[in-house]
Amino acid sequence: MNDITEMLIDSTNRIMKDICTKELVNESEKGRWAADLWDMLAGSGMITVAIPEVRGGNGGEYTDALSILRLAGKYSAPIPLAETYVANWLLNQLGADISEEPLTIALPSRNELFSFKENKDGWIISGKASSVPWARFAKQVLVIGKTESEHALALIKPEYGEIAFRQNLAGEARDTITFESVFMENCEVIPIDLDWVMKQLRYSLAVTRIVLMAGALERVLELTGKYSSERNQFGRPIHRFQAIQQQLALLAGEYVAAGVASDYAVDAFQKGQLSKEIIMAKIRINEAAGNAATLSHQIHGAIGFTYEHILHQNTRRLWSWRDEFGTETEWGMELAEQIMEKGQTGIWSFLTDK
Amino acid sequence: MNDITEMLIDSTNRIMKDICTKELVNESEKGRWAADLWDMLAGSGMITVAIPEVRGGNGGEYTDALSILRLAGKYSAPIPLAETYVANWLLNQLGADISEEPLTIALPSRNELFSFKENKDGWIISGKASSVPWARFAKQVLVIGKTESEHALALIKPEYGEIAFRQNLAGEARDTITFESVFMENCEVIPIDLDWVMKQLRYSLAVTRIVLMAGALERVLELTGKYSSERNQFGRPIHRFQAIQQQLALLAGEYVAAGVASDYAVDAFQKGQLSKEIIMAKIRINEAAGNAATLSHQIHGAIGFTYEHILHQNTRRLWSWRDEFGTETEWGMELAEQIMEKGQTGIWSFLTDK
Amino acid sequence: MKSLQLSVVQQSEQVKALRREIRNFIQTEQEIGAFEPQCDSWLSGYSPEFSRKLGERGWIGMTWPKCYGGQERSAIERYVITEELLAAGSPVAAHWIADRQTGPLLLRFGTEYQRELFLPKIARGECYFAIGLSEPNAGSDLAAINSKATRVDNGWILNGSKIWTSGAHYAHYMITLCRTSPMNQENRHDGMSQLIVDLTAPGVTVRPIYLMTGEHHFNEVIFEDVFLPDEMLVGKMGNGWKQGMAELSYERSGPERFLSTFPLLEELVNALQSTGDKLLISQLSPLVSQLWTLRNMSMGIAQMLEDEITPDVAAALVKDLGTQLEKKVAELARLLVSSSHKAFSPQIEKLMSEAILHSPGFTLRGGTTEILRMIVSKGVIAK
Amino acid sequence: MKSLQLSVVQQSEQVKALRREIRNFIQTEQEIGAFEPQCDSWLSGYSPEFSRKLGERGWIGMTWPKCYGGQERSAIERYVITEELLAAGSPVAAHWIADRQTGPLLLRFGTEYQRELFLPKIARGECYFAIGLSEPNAGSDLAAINSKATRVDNGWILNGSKIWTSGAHYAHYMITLCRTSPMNQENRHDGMSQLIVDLTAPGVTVRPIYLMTGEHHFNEVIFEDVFLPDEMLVGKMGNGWKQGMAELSYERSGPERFLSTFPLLEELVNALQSTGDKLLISQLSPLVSQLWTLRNMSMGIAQMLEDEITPDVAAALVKDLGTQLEKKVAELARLLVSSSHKAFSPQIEKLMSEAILHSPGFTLRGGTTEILRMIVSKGVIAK
Repeated sequence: MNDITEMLIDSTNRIMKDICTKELVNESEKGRWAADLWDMLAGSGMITVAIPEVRGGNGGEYTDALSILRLAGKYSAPIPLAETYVANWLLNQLGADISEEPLTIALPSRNELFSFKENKDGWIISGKASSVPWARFAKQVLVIGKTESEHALALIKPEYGEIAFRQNLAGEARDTITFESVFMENCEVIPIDLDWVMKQLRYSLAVTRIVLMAGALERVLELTGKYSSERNQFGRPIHRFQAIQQQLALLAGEYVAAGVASDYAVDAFQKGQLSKEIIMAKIRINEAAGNAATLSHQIHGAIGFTYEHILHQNTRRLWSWRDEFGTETEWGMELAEQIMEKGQTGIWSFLTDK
Repeated sequence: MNDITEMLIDSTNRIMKDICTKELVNESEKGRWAADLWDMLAGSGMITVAIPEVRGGNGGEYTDALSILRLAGKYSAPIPLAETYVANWLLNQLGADISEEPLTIALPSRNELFSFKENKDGWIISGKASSVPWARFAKQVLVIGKTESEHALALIKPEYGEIAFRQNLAGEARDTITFESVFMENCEVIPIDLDWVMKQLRYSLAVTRIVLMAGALERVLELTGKYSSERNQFGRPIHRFQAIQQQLALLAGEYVAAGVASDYAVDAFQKGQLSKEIIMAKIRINEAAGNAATLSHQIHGAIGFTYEHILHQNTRRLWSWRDEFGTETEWGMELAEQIMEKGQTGIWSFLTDK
Repeated sequence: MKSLQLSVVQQSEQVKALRREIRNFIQTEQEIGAFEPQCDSWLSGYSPEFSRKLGERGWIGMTWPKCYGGQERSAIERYVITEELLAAGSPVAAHWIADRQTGPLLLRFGTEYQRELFLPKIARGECYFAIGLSEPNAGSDLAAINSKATRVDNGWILNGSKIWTSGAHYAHYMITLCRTSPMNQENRHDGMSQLIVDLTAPGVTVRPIYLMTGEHHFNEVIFEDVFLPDEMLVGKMGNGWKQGMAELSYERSGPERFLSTFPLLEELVNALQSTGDKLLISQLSPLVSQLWTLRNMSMGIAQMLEDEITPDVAAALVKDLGTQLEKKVAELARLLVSSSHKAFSPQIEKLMSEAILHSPGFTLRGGTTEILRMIVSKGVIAK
Repeated sequence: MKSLQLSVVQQSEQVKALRREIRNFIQTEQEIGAFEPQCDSWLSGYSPEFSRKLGERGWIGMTWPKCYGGQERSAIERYVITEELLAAGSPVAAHWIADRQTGPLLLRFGTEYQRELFLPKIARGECYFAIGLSEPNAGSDLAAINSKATRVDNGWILNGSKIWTSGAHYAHYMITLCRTSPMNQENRHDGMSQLIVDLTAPGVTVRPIYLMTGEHHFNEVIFEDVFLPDEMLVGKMGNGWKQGMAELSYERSGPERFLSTFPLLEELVNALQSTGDKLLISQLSPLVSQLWTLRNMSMGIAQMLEDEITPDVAAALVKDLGTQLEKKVAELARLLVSSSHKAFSPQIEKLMSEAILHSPGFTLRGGTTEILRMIVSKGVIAK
């Protein structure tokens, strides 16, 4: 880790601790936009990391951005940081302008593409997307679709369409947006290679959930370790009981495994490999998410189950994020495909060869 | 449980304790036939239970026979008691003669039927069957096949064919027998409804493995409970450690669940129902077998892993029997089929309606 | 290991008829929109109307003597009613504790006055009770409670507090375990008694404890100089610990220990069935087989309780295995839903959220997993 | 939680070349029939010829100083050789302990004489060691050992016995933990020393302990008035406990903790691949992902050991998670084999039996699951 990265992490940590409190997260789940948090991060140059300065960004590596995002996961930051990163990175790769404002992405399935029709003054846009993260707070939504002649992506302003408010298990905004032949004068429509863009988005968004979960797992372990040394039962701290020790060890195992899986996924992503490392990391960390939620609640007992306690802010996010951008079964099928395609020399080579 | 049943169980228990010792089982794994054990059981009328006296049997119910068999499982009895029961029950249902001698059954897959060709003096028999329990010690093997005009079963003497000695993980004889156009003068060939017989055999043999495993699980729990109260570490019996207690409780859970599942399967079998109860019991008890083997070895530590200790006689049988006559996956597919066929009113009705 | 033996329960024609009856009732209630199936309905499904309807039909306090409003039905008949209501995810929370625990407790330890006063109202589905055991500093270690009832003329004055009291915000009464003598550190179980507290009495404050889902089922209940008349002492003074433990053991092995997420399973199987994908359904088979086994265990225990045998170890096992199963339903549902390419109903999504968000509670209530396993292992070693 | 942080290991070109080299070697050996892949080959695969061939190529004692016959290679290079050999199920048992534990122990605590005497022979694959820790009444509770070495002129006289000693029937020496002062009940770890015993010396009896599979890997070793010359004391007198613990910690996090059943997985995937059933292969994906993760953890730890950091907690986790994985391979294999309708090779059957029958051993060796978890939880709380 170099000095700049360390500095970034330190200041993000400070911002998160100061602003991204339990109360802010609770408020956000009731529908309030965490404007202060976004503005503070934007003001500190945290939004356009891993975009070169010449392109209007703040420089740095993907690893830097993903370290910041991991902290966002740890503190349950209620902002579309992941989506804004990914959208900007894609826009930058396509040579388009990036943004410091909150962006989000509507990742479509193959048969849910938007339609873009050009007329002389602008574009007529139709389409519907569900589970769009933070759509209600985003300034622009990146959608994928077709013009009359080619595949394209467009940045559209959600307020032009209809937004139905939805939430994931963690109370994070996951809205449905509908555009029914909406005319937009100023709207960027950029031709794309659909397969390439879809792959970029699927893997990049999976990486964001991987690091968000790694962050949340860190908090869960911290909270649980702390609780088990502070809470007394039968006259001694509960971590002195062998049954609690066994559970703590299992929890630590999930944390370390998830952390390592995440680090290797980030390493691959940094090297531009949208590959098996990301798949395996998402599968492993999804599993860690479920196990860690169970274990930490079990150790916390009833208190961790209450609204008052902070634990559930992380556990509910773990339950949500593991389902976002690929469950174990979905990525498992993709891994199986790769094993069948590339694994002719055996699973050992598949695992160890780069 | 009525008095006669209780008496049967008591005397079986006594015979097993006396004769079916650790040494006998070890010897048998090296290839010795447990003649004394068989003769003693035969002498006490234990072989033809659940066959009416008028048909040459010893009377009693299926439940009686299966209680005896459960004890055979507990003591790892190295004899084809299960196969002899099932063969005799089937022969009796078909109106054929039963036997007090060791029998076994070659359960074929659909495309492995034997061929029976009649000529004026007898039958010419061809076919190959693998994993035939105790074939080398059986007086007759029940095989399923085709004559020129119909499906049939036949009782053939294994010594007429070739026997290749094979063993399961528990060292129990599971031989391959091959008949290549072998002429047999005296050979009973009985026409059958193939589907009906196959169903009878598949379910009956599954029930035998269910009760064998229930018996083995009882012994595993007894041994483990005993060990954990006798073995001292850090100055006290190991069952006083919370981690051991947790494992003992899990083991007890597997034992009780397996016992209940087995009892309900036997109850259904007694009522003539070859149905979902048997499927679900085999699935559940297969799972119990694996879990209990792991837990009991974990609690026993290194000693349970040695040839000297008796534990492995049961755990290796549990590992073997769970794979015999249907794994979880195989019966799971059959259960799924039944759910799809009969479960139109929902899974709750499927589970609770008889 | 004979003590771990459970019997095979045979379902009589009478029981089958009763099952048809309750199924018809449930179906009608659903058709008229009286309730929507939900997970964990014995905690979350509060509906006094529904409770009253069950009371009218004689389905609360079913096994109690007729003189107290009961029906003198068998334990298995009560079992059938209970499991059908839970499997359908129907709203039974209001009367749940009064039916399951308070009734049996009062029948065993209560005075004639208390039985006559409370049981008929409970059986009509009109009177609800809460359980007052846990306190802020006495969770798994119940012997550490220190709510205190001081003797006064004609009664007691109660001070202290109870926590995690489900339903205290709608229940009429609470059976409260408290100290009627000062704590003796040598034997902390001594000197406790059970007293019935009218939750509307002066000095009682019920404060909500919101769950992480935002739901309100649990409460903290605070007593400040609450006067309890003599007649409200349950059983013998000083015998409270033993009575409280008996009260707890009534709650261990019922079908609510493995059916909390059943409504999700039902909906999931229906959905998978409509996809025609046998392989997906087959992945449920270990779980279905475990559910079938647990139900058989639980019925066997109900049968034995009727014969006045208390199979403590087996009961603890049902809860331990059952709560694991409840969690697995939710886990497996999400994987199967995501591996099927069909879009699933919003109903499944709803039930899945309920199942996941409630899952931490399954293993906590009625004794944690660790404590249950200690009970079991001691039972096994003692044999 | 910084102490639980492991680094991402990058594979240099040099490492990649080494990997190609060992793979070629293994392939050739298999082709000439020098070995058949087997599960758990680091316990069961005894082949002095194979060990000597590895020694000739510089693949034993790889990280040791050249003056003692080593190659001064990096920990990651050693890691690559080790994991390739294990993944292929090759017979590495003969030299395994000498390479993994004895060498590092002697380098750290041994005398110059001992290093010169033993290390070059070990590195040539010609000298094998056994570990003498456990005793009949000291399993998990190692501090209870009571083998005793009594001081005499120019040496010691050793009496006592060791148990579960793997390879003592073919090893040349054993490093034996014993008491050189009487046991002090106040501090049972005091007064222990490590002495090298020549297993061919008079008074040493090696008795086989057969495994439940009938295999012979473990032994009981009995010492009756065995004379040990002065030069055979390892490290400081009285420092034996600390040294023995260090010796144990070398064995916790290596690839042998999750690759024991890998040959089965390799064969299984090949077989499934030939069926073309993507769905079946996809059921392996959680396991494959876990394996990939564990390997990354284990390599990260190897890297840190090189930098002289001892990540005890992470190492214990690798073993705990790794041995669970080894068992899962066997369990999943049987289910997948039975759900595919293809007949599988006898090779799979053989590997599956090995995996299942050896599985109880996975979690026992090198500290039981409970003890590992205690180490981890203490580590977590201490942070």
